[in-house]
Amino acid sequence: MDVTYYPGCSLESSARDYDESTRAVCASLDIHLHELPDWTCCGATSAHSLDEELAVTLPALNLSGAERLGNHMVVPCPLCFNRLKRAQEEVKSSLRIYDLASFIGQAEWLEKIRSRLKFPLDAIRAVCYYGCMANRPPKVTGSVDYENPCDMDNICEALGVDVRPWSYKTDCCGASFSVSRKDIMYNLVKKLYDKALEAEAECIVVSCQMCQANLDLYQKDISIHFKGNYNIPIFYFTELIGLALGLKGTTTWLKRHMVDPIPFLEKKELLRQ
Amino acid sequence: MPRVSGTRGSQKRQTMTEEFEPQIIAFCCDYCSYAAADLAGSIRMSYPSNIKVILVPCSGRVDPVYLLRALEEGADGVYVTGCMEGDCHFVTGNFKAKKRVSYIRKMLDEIGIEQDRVQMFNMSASDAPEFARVAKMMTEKIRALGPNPLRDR
Amino acid sequence: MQVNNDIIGIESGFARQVALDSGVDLFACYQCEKCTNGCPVTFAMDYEPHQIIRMVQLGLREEIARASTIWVCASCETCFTRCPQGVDIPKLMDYLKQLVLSQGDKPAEGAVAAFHQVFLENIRRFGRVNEAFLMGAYQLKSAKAEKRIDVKEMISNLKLGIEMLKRGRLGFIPKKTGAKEAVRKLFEK
Amino acid sequence: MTNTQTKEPTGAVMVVGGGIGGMQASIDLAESGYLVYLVERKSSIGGRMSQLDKTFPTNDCAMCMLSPRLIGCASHPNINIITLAELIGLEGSTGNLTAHVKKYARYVDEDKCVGCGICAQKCPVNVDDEYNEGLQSRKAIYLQYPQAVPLVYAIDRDHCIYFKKGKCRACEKFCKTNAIDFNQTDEEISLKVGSVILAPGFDLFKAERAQEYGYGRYQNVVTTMEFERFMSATGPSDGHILRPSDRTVPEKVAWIQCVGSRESIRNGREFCSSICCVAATKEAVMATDHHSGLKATIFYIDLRAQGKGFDAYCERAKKQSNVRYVRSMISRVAENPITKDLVLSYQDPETGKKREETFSMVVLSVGLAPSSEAGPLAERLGIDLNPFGFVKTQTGDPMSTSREGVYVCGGFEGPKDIPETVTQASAAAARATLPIASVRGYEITLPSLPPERSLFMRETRIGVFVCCCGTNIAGVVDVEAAAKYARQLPGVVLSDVFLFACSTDSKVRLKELIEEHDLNRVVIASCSPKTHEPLFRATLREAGLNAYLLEMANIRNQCSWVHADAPASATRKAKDLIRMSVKRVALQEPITSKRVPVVPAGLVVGGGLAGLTAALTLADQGFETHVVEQSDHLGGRHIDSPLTLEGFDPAKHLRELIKRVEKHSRVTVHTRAVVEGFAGHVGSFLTSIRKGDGTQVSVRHGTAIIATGAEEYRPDGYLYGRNSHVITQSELNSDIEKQPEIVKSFRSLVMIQCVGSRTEEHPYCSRVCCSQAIANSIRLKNSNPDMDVIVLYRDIRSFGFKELFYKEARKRGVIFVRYEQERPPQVFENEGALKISFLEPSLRRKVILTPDRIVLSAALRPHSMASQIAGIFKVARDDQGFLLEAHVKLRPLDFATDGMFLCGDGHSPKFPEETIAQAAGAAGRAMSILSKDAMYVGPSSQVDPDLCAACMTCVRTCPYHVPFINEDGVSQIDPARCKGCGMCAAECPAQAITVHHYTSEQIEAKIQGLFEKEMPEVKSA
Ligand SMILES: Cc1cc2nc3c(=O)[nH]c(=O)nc-3n(C[C@H](O)[C@H](O)[C@H](O)COP(=O)(O)OP(=O)(O)OC[C@H]3O[C@@H](n4cnc5c(N)ncnc54)[C@H](O)[C@@H]3O)c2cc1C
Ligand SMILES: Cc1cc2nc3c(=O)[nH]c(=O)nc-3n(C[C@H](O)[C@H](O)[C@H](O)COP(=O)(O)OP(=O)(O)OC[C@H]3O[C@@H](n4cnc5c(N)ncnc54)[C@H](O)[C@@H]3O)c2cc1C
Ligand code: SF4
Ligand code: SF4
Ligand code: SF4
Ligand code: SF4
Ligand code: SF4
Ligand code: SF4
Ligand code: SF4
Ligand code: SF4
Repeated sequence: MDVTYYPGCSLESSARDYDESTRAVCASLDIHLHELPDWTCCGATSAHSLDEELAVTLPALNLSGAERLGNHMVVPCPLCFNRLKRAQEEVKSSLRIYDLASFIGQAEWLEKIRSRLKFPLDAIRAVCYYGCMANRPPKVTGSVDYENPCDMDNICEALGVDVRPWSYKTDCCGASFSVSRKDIMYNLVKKLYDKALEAEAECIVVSCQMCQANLDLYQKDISIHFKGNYNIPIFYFTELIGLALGLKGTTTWLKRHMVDPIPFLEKKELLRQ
Repeated sequence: MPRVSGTRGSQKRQTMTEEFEPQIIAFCCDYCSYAAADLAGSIRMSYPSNIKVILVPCSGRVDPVYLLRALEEGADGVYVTGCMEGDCHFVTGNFKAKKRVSYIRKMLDEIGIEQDRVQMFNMSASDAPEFARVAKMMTEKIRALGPNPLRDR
Repeated sequence: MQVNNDIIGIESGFARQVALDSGVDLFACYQCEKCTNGCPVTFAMDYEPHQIIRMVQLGLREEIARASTIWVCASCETCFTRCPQGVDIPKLMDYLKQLVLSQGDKPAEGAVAAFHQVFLENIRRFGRVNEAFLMGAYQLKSAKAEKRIDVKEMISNLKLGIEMLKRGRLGFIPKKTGAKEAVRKLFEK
Repeated sequence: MTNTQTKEPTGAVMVVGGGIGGMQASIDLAESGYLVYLVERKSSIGGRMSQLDKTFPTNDCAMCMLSPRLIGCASHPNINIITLAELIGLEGSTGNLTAHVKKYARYVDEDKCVGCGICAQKCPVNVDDEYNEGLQSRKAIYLQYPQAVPLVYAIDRDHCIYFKKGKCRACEKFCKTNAIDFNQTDEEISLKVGSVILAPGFDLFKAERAQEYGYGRYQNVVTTMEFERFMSATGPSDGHILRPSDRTVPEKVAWIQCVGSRESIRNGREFCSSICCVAATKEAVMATDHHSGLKATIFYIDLRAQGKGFDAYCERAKKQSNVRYVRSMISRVAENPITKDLVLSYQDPETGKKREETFSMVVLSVGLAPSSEAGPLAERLGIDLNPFGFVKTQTGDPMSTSREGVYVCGGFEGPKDIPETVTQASAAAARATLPIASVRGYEITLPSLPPERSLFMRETRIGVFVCCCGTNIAGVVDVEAAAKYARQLPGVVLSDVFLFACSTDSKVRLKELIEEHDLNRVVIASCSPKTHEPLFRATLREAGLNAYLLEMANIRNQCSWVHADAPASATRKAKDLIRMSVKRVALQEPITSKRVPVVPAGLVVGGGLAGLTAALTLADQGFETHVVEQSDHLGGRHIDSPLTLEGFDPAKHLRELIKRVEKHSRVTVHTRAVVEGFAGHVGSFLTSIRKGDGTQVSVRHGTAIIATGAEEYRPDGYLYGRNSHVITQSELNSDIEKQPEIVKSFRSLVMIQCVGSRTEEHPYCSRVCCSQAIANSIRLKNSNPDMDVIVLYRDIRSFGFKELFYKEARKRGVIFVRYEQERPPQVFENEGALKISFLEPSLRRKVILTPDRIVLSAALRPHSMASQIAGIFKVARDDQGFLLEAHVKLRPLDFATDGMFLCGDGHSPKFPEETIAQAAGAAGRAMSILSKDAMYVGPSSQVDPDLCAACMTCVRTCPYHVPFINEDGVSQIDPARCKGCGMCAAECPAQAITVHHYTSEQIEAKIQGLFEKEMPEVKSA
């Protein structure tokens, strides 16, 4: 299947692991990603905060590009996804836009994942964390189960992961404050850690590079700040697919994490490469 | 164990050491408690067979004389059941009944008969469990008290 | 309660103006507090989301301009998703931020405002955001906004930057997009 | 169409839906002489109310109140209950309709099934039991609930494995009456009716749709309806409230209100469901009652307790049951996945700070929606619905649908509680029979009965019949032995055993045996007299015996079913019970119902909206009607009121009513008239009226309706009467009317709600003033959009569809600010200026305004003349002076005195559509008496004048004030008014009172019977 791929700015730098794993996973599932040529930034929170016009025109620029290509568009970054969907409403574009997790969460790919499963991840107890932007507000995202999205849960279950129910799938991690008001972000992320542990999860699976950044990059600082001792690996769901399907490069992606997941995976005897 | 029921004469011979099966009369009002008793049946609850129900239009119909008559005839216990307080179909019948029962209880006490042989309960038409509970409780209580002393007069 | 804190008179024209300009149906609000009860960042707010609405309804424009809430709102869309009356609070918050800046008022949260400004500037220059550049520019701008340099913060950011660099998660050279010019045009309008 | 119009109409009515609404309408119709087809989609009637545990605001048991209605419908000769059926089409015109009904196969023969339940015990299939909201399972062959009417099982075709796989038929094998009939097919029948009443009730909002609350995901999040089942003794946990996750008693339970109501984000849910605030209160109170340690919290937006007595009910919940009300809408429910506890965040009302609290269980107050079957039904019938799927009606005629000849009542017309439903049901019955009044009595059949045989000088010949009820009795009790034993008892000449005593063939046999053996007393030892006595009484009567010569020994419900584990003692007890009954029946006497002729005329006191509506309803149905109005004009206080929120013009409507009343040949109006004297009993009252000109008239009538209305309270405080700029809503009305320019020039105006309502001394809600404020504020905004209009309220009670107008007012910029009772707004003058200060609760800051007007929403108080009327008619009033109905829930239109009815604001404050419905309903109730030539009164009590000591005990005891001391100086009881409760007899020190059919001799015979000496000895089984 051919789809247009809009990576978004972070996937070029802080979220390279997400980008690389996405490309590898899609390739292995016969999803052909065509990166949108000359894509530009979606404007993110800052545009709509300060300039409502830019908040539409920036993503709209990309929409018109994608429309020319004709294929459905897949967006790994939920923030970009959200901005693109909003712009779509304004400019009335008919493009089908998916966020990556709900794209891969479709029955077709789940089936493929199950059939190509090499190393089931039964030993992992995890919670899936979706963050705000892939689902909210449902009017914009078109999400049906917006309070309890299940795409990642379904994917992880297909991989064999012991997915824990928890109520905090779409709680905010304070993405937009990771720079300017760290204190806020720290509070929000700490709560997520605590609730994940309460649900007896050992790691958190995410589909958003902002979430990953907040939960992973700052985990040490947050531990220090709250005098805690968190050591919770934060995986992209694509990385877990890589792990379970035995895709090349998985370890490389995982090595980019700040909270080193390698010892955790070793303990679970899940590092096969 | 051969046992004869229905004749006062033979029951007289019963001693306390034998297992004593009390005879208990329950006066149930037409609107709530009789329906609760019926419902206990519909949902197949179980309670001791010692309870014999006499239907009255309203718990307020129960003349104190009936309570005494029951004891005199040989009942080991007797109780009245009515609608929940405030729910009486005839407005005040259950209050009247309550007053009379407590009057009889006092009287019994004065002549040296255990007042717990006569009691009053309230229950709604859907409260089958309460009917069964009361039936069990009364049976146990009266069994513990032993036969009605009036029977041996 | 302080006497000088009393609200003397109300100005309903303000609310009507805000509703009209922002397109937010703020009169629909019946003050049920559902927004506030679900908002993840109330702990950092000086006014809660439902209070902001009420303040707009009562026309307390100066106090709103000084409120940090409008900057601290994380745009998480929780309130809008669940509000029984469909009041788009994050949109209202955005509108109020823009109102503050357009009036030339000093934003209550200088750092937040600075970040957004630097971010947009970054897009204007490169078409895409480069996180390394962004961080640097932000440090400068926020220091200016807050009129002080948070040395500790700078060091910790630097440390993190280096760690990320080591793991290949930070690139110094922004990738080029061919649409840079088109983006720049959007900014000029 | 002309030929159908000239054709004589049909005196039958079809009622669709067998909930409390449908049942009430059916009974009223049948009692008024019309044939009723009661069509119910499910396998039995009863509706939602059958699922409830207790009901607000009296906490009466729902089943206690429902059972008499169920049995009333089942045993009424003029009510034809058609279950598992749907109305699929309707042809013709009003008066001459043909209704096409699809009757789904039950696969159980209704005439043969005796409800023994053996089939269900044997059926291998478990199905979610919808009666228990899926919290329990039932079988594929099932009875909807234990007290179901008809008490006949049904096979659920969708789940029965015989229908799915062609094998099983276990039920058929075990059914002793051969009632199972797999050959039944769905059929279509056509019925001729004059009109149709729709009462298909409501469904509930699907709680899963409010995803944020996690219903369906979290085990301990349940709906209010599920909670009702938990509390019910027949529910899934036998009346214990247990957490679904671990079946422990929850310590802390939270209710979340308005789930799926009052919101614009989920489609079609903008209205308020009206009943859930008080329903949740009831559940919270009952829950704390069940488990004393349980802590209940209700999270809400506005507490909507606008019904009669509801505010006091909520106050009691707070004070006596410690129910905590928190005005803060919960955003989401989070679950601890390990403990399954639930975490809620809310604004602590004490501190104004957000806090988290953990609860063991959360109950969602889900909103009401029209029955899912109702939409398609309306479409098939071509009836207009409102945007939410409820039937569209007009304020002036709230029982009529858009199609002539089709009427509506209950939950399908809009969210309603039980009294509102019952009221509207009676009203719909009155309305639906208007077009067919000329053929009243044509369709009903009166059975022809043989003359009763005299008992004079005849020996007592008792027949005892012991029923096996299949194996229900015979499986436990040795029925043969019991029958044999019975034969030896004194007076018994025959005893026999029936497999099913109530089956059609048994009834025939019973009649034969009575005649053959010349029996004159009968004991049936079977099930409960509550369900089967009417049937056996009818059988006796058909056999030429008086119906009161029957006694039932309840050896099933109160013996075999409850002593199944002890068959020997069950048999012993069965014999005891039979012996007791035999002893009693020997003393039973034939009782002839007393015939009381009915005067076919009605009296209506009060000539307002209620009185005029009631009078016209009666007169249009052909009854002479007298209206007594104390003032010099008809129309009441609504005669110059402005348009209502819904756009109804009360003044115009009233003028039309007055015109019709004045022209009507059967209505006599007495204005400037007061009632001076009143005597008599139901069917025959005599009232004397003093007219304005001093003349006096006496009126004979069969029923009376009191409709004395209410008045606006003259406020005391808020500078009312001292500053001319402080006015009431009624005064604002007239200012808007008379000086629009001045009103338009106001810059700001503040309204204060609940003035004189909901206080310590007047703890009731005046119901209409919130809407009045909303209507007036919209009018003000219309005239001048720049005017600041502020409404200071305690709870906005725009229940039902009025919620939409609340929103409209907000959207027009009206600002609504809440105040607490403890901190009312302060109105004062400062340098000549009128000022008001109040606390804005969201910001917790004081606001001081200088408005042009302050408008007080003053309470409604009972009419000042009402007390005089209540005194003369000896009808009760509540402690606020409003007229008091016989039963708040089930007899909202009747006074405790038979033949007396009430309606309008005099009963409690009301909207015009409610007043109209209640007035028509009261008239409908009156008609069920007036339409008869005579009433027959059953057994009553009687005083023996020779024994009576005139001690007045009975006079004081009787709750209905029946006994009186007559000219002979002794007590006398009017059999037409006595209800036969026997309370007087129990108190009478002279033992002068006989309660017929419950005489002391009869009751004592039963006692003695249990201990009888002369009775034969019985060997143990
Ligand atoms: C949780 C809860 C608690 C409540 N507590 C109280 C309380 O304490 N006090 C109180 O006053 N009220 C209470 N109510 C409200 C009360 O239940 C309603 O007022 C009442 O049941 C309405 O009666 P109804 O006859 O209009 O409708 P229903 O009771 O719904 O009956 C409708 C009947 O019509 C049948 N039907 C539906 N569609 C068709 C069709 N197409 N053809 C044929 N038949 C059809 C249905 O099967 C049903 O039998 C409560 C409601 C809820 C949800
Ligand atoms: C102050 C107030 C404000 C209201 N405002 C609104 C509103 O804004 N919108 C709305 O929809 N509804 C409103 N209502 C409700 C509306 O008035 C009622 O729905 C309707 O008018 C009630 O009609 P009624 O016949 O019961 O009472 P009324 O219209 O009051 O008629 C009662 C009649 O009985 C007569 N009467 C009283 N005592 C005796 C006696 N002893 N003998 C003979 N005759 C007697 C009276 O003179 C009067 O004519 C209001 C009601 C009140 C009291
Ligand atoms: S949730 Fe909506 S209606 Fe409720 S207070 Fe917030 S904005 Fe107002
Ligand atoms: S969008 Fe802003 S105000 Fe709304 S919940 Fe999120 S952070 Fe709070
Ligand atoms: S009679 Fe037959 S069909 Fe009816 S309940 Fe008994 S076994 Fe079932
Ligand atoms: S045939 Fe159907 S209803 Fe009868 S027992 Fe079998 S499954 Fe149950
Ligand atoms: S306000 Fe209305 S919808 Fe909400 S809970 Fe109360 S009665 Fe129900
Ligand atoms: S009369 Fe007999 S067969 Fe009929 S229900 Fe009663 S006990 Fe059963
Ligand atoms: S203003 Fe009137 S209707 Fe509203 S709550 Fe108060 S008394 Fe009730
Ligand atoms: S039997 Fe009851 S209703 Fe009749 S007179 Fe006596 S107390 Fe009154």
